[in-house]
Amino acid sequence: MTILKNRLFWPAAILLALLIVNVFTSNQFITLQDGHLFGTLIDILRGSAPLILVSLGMTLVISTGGIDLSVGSVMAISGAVACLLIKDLGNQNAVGSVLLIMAVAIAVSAALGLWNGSLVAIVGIQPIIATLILMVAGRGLAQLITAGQIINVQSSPYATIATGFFLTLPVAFLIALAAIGLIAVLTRRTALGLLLESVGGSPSASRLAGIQAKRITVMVYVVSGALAGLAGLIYSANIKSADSIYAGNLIELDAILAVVIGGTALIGGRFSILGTVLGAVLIQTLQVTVVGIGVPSKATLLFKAVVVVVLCLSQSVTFREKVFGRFKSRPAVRAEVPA
Amino acid sequence: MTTIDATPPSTNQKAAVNPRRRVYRPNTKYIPILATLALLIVMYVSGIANYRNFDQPSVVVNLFRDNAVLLVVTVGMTFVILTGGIDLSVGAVISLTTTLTATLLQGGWPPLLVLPLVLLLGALLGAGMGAVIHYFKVEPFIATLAGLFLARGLALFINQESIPIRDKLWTTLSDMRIPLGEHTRTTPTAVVALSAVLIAAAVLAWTRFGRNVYAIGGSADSALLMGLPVARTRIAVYTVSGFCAALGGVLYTINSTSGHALQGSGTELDAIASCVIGGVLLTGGAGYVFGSLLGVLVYGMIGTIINFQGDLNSAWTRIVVGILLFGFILLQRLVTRRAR
Amino acid sequence: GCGDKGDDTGSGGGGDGKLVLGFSQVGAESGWRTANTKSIQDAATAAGYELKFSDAQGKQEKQIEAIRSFITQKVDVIAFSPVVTSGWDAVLKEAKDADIPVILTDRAVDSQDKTLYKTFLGSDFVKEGKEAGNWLVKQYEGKTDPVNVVELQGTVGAAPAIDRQKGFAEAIATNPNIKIVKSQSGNFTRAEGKTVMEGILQSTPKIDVLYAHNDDMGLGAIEAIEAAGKKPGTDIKIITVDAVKDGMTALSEGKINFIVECSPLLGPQLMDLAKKVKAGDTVDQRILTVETTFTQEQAKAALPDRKY
Amino acid sequence: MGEPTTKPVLEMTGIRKVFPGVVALDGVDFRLFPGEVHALMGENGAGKSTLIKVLTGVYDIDGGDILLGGDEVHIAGPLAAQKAGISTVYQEVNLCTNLTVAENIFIGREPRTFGKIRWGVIRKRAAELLERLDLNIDVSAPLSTYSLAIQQMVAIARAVDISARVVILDEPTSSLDASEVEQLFRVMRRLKADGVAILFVSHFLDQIYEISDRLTVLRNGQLIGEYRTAELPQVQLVEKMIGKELATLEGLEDKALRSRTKSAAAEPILQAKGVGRTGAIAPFDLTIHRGEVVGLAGLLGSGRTELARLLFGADKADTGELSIDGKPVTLRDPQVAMRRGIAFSSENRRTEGIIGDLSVRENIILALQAARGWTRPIPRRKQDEIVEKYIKALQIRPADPERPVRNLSGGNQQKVLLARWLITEPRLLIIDEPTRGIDVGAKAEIQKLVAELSDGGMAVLFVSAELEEVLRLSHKIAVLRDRRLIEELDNGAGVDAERIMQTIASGQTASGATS
Ligand SMILES: Nc1ncnc2c1ncn2[C@@H]1O[C@H](COP(=O)(O)OP(=O)(O)OP(=O)(O)O)[C@@H](O)[C@H]1O
Ligand SMILES: Nc1ncnc2c1ncn2[C@@H]1O[C@H](COP(=O)(O)OP(=O)(O)OP(=O)(O)O)[C@@H](O)[C@H]1O
Ligand SMILES: [Mg+2]
Ligand SMILES: [Mg+2]
Repeated sequence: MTILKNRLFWPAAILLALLIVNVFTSNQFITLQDGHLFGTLIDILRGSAPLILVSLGMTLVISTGGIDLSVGSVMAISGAVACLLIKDLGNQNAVGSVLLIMAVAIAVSAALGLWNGSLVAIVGIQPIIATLILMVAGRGLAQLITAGQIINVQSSPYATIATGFFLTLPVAFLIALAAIGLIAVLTRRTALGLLLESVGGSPSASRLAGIQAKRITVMVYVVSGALAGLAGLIYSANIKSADSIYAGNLIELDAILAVVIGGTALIGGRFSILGTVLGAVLIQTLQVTVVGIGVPSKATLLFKAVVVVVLCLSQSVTFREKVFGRFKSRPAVRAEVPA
Repeated sequence: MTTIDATPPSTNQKAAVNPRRRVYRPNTKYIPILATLALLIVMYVSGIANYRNFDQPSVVVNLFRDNAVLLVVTVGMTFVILTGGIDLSVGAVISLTTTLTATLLQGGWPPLLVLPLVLLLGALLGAGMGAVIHYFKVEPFIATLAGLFLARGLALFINQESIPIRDKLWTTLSDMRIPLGEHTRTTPTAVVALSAVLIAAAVLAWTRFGRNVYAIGGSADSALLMGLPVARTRIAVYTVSGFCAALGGVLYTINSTSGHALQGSGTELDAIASCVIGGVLLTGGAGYVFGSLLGVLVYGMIGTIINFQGDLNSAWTRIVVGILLFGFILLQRLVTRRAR
Repeated sequence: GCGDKGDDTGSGGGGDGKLVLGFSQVGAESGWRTANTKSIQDAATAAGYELKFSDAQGKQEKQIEAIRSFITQKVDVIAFSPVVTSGWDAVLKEAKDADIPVILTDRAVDSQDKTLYKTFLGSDFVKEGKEAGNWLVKQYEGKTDPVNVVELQGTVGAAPAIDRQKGFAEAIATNPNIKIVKSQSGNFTRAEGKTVMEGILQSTPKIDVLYAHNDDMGLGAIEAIEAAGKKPGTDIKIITVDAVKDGMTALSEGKINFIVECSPLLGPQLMDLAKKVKAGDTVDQRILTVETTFTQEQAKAALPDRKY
Repeated sequence: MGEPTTKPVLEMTGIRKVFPGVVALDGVDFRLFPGEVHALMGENGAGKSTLIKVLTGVYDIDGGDILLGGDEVHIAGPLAAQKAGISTVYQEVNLCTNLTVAENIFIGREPRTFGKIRWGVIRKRAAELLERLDLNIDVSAPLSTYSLAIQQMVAIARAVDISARVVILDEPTSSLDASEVEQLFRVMRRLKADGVAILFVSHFLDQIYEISDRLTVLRNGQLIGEYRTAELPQVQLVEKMIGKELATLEGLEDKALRSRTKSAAAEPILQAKGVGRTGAIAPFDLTIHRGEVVGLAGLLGSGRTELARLLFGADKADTGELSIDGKPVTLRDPQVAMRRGIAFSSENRRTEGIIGDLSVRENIILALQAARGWTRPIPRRKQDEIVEKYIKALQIRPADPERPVRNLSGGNQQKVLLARWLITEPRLLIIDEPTRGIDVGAKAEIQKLVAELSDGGMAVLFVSAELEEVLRLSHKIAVLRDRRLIEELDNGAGVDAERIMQTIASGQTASGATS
């Protein structure tokens, strides 16, 4: 009974249902092949890594009552920077150089996050507009970096972060796991989580409680930028090329959706890391399921709409009460107020 | 209340100039709007200074014509945002409206039936989302995102292709020009859009519904405890937004005499951005439709300047849009902060 | 009956007597498109024209806005690649009333009034789909085994996606053995091409042929096929459209079997036409771009001079 | 004050309301007669506000009946309640601060012609209405520009202007000072004479005895009884409310604390010289020593809150110099003040105090945690220890540290706030209306606590609308008038409420000449 009341029960149930559908539609749901795990489930885990990363950052931003629309553009920039640098390497397979380049790309992304954070916290621009600026201009920057073309790289260490396997598990998923762990520790083992929730819950009360909301806000956007950058690397490593136009296109919407499904309110305050991860995996699974059961492309959006409707209704306490509550005993019917 | 005599405080109330009266300040609530307007004019003037033919009246006229759809949608969005909500479905409702209108007209339905039908559909969709948001306490973001998927999904399901409209009424409206001056004419779409702004402004300023919108945006809990019709109002704003989006869709079909399931995609973000640029607070409760109008015009002006510039490739187009937007917002902040 | 505006159109836009061409591009949705833009910009410079370029970011309303802006700016010639086929009558009429000739590039419009534009320069998406289908039909001529085809569509609702699907379907209808078993949108992108192909590989037991609406999705799919332990081009035959450099490389490496070209290099042809229509010369209503198809051998030969 | 002869206008029987984990109301009966003022009494968390919210349909009831004018009714919500003739001021000021004062009074029932709101009429009538409450403010300014006390008056104005048969006032006087309370009572008496039934909640026993005819006592969600005010001595009332012998409440005895002597030769902690802020408070000088309790006295809107905020850096001063421990500082930010050992608890607990979503524990440790920085979390065990200690010391109920603070009763939220600042062990504690909405027992505890802390060396700046409280606790009293500090008095013999009111009254000429 208490499980049923948990906010995350219904998303989890829908995720499970979708996974079960996939067990039937796929040739291999999960098997061991070429020394690593393989199958639809693994595809889902691997494919959801970028979205998980972006959604993690988004969760923190949203918990302060903000929003970050620029994540997609940051992904594009990060991938473009990395591919541009890797392409010019003498030996594209030099692990050290590739790692260094990835660090540079993430640093660039973090700097972009710093820009966002400063606009929000110091200049005082509403987050949606502050990050919209980078959303628009950032993609232009990415296109400028790649000259509007797709930059191909042939670097196996780079490709590994997206397509490689370690201990039979996909590296991309392991990276996502590490990020989840890091963010969880960062927010729940320190006091950061509390301070974030407090800033999101009531900025004015937080200020009077002596919380340095500005510093925290800036930090959150930096983290979001860095995570988006990492997601951009995985995205581009997956196709071994930098696609400045489509990388991260519309991912902000999916990320926000994942956060909301995970039980974090858009107005800020309480947030749930686990919920967000669940939301992100759910969205990815939905994507895969659409292909798996062969929903015709023109009906894909309708199918998604139905799932999202079911999801948001099932998460609504009042809806459940109204639909299932009829079976509960209710107090005797009372007359209406005389007008 | 046994010790203190209440006389002293009441005596000073009768003083000629009430000493307790708060310091009078000029009407600060209009400063953001005035600042935005001033900056818009600065933008326009610098356009004239820099570009050939920018001083043509058609530049201004086209600003309203080209942004008629966005303007109408933004008006609806303003209502929603003022209550502290958000409506992501507007772009998709445009898609659905244009597709449906074009399909029905192609199928030979009478235009005077199609028009109210699609408008009603938009309003109903909005009302449905509003009801879900209010009664089931679903986040507006997620409810209207589902609305987005649903509306665009339906549109694509009905017809993926771009459908021409050859109906007489539509083509007549599309070709119709309303003379404004010697060489300037405008279209009915622009007139409809401007009327929408005026009506919305009047509704927000002078009707109970309008004031309830602001109250809910200020604090929905308080509004409820004050005995305001929160449910009705909240559903109504999403209905208004859905209606406006459908009206925007109709204007779209008139503007382009065609319908297509991808038309209007991304309009939601433009509309939200326009509201916010115009000084409407996303948290609700503060802002004006005229602000949103200015927001749309700023957006349009940026586009116009880029078109006149004419030597930017796609990458630079985006960057320059970003820079102009940034410059504008920054100046707006500085001006309003000074003035306060 | 709109009024008679355009009393001073003769003066042209440019103060220095250069021909002014207003070009409204669909957007920058692919490398193909960027190459197209670049070709036009370069050709304009080479021809000494002043180019007013505008990017519509895939939105019809922006394109209409740009064309109106060109009219206000009094350019000499307007050219544009329409985002969608219908809905241009009104704005084209405005251009006509202002006496500005219009050239369509790359994509057609379905206007009934053919006098609204001077000419249409570009490829025919339906024809591209047909070429792809015809090649496939020829490959399996005389064989009786069923052929399972997977189709990776472009963006749902986009004109090239619809037409390439249509043309292909028409062509393969001649052979009932060839069946499309899965058809999903990969949004014209590499990443989605890859993820969608991953899913299809997992859920479809036997795939003989992959038809992708552009090279990028095909290239993404190749990654997925390789990851699944299959050989692209051999285990699964691959047909794509566009012939950008990366695609041609894969074709020459044997990972793709056939590419239908869709050339973005319209610039020189466009400048030529612009000059003609400005001068009032008559031009053909329909001018096809010089395009071809490539097999693996042809690709090897053509690859060294491929610029985009 | 006649015995009700008519039938009750409102009758509630066997009302039960359960929140997850708490039975807020358990079989409560309540009657309200026309033309009476009926006080609802009980400790913090007894269920008073809940009973009111049940009555106005904010909460659904889990059991019991409500009869209005003899008919059984189901009230769906505040709107329905208003239509049924019940007009309410809820405990936390529930107005829309983004709207103007006038609008807050009239929203939902604006006078209109052809659907168009008549703004001129609204402004005029609002001004008149507030005038009757002796409040002279610009009604077309947003409500947010006014202090909480004014907002409370506006809420009252709204409620009494709605023509209703039942008027409910849940702690309307919690931050009003004597004269405003007097105005309110005048209005209440008039309503009463018109046959309106008034339900009144207050923790000030004096007020209860002054205005109410009958009273109902609740304890722990249960009905203790209904009494005629005149027949129930104060001592017995308190006993019924807290369920204990009065002996444990010696702190209630007036003047128990004030004879304390200030430790001599205490060094100053904070010195303000000419500190001020345009539009808020005129430049003032003030010195606060170690172990000293400085009280701020003044009327509504006299600038007490504004003064306190400047000393914490909640607002930035634009003139003057401030030094702490003799060293000059600029308080750009509350953080700076906190680092110097200053703490400030705002009068506006709902928007500037509690963070509703967070638990009691999190709210309590928040300031301490902020001071330590996010990298040094307070170990959970330590948190639990501190929180448990203060829940006990301040009698926070329910004593569940993991409950969201939003679900606590108003008085208990106030205690949580107080705890938040006490645990930071500040050297100067600035508390603005700390006893707002706190019941008699707890108030005495808090006063005792303040006295103890100052004995232990902590300096306290104490702001309260209740003059007696200021007098009882302070060593020194700063008197404000019209946003100007007009006098500093050492609290000793000869200083009493009358003397201070005189200062305020006579200050009129002084400020009239200088301003
Ligand atoms: N929304 C809620 N959810 C859960 N518990 C609640 C809620 N509202 C009130 N309570 C609980 O119900 C009890 C009664 O609270 P109520 O607010 O009625 O007290 P009160 O008598 O008004 O106290 P005070 O004098 O402090 O205002 C308290 O224990 C409180 O914690
Ligand atoms: N006529 C007025 N009377 C009282 N306050 C006013 C008046 N006009 C404006 N105000 C506002 O009310 C506030 C009064 O200041 P402040 O809150 O410091 O006073 P206070 O003495 O603490 O009174 P309160 O008991 O209301 O808290 C200021 O924010 C001021 O803007
Ligand atoms: Mg209460
Ligand atoms: Mg105060």
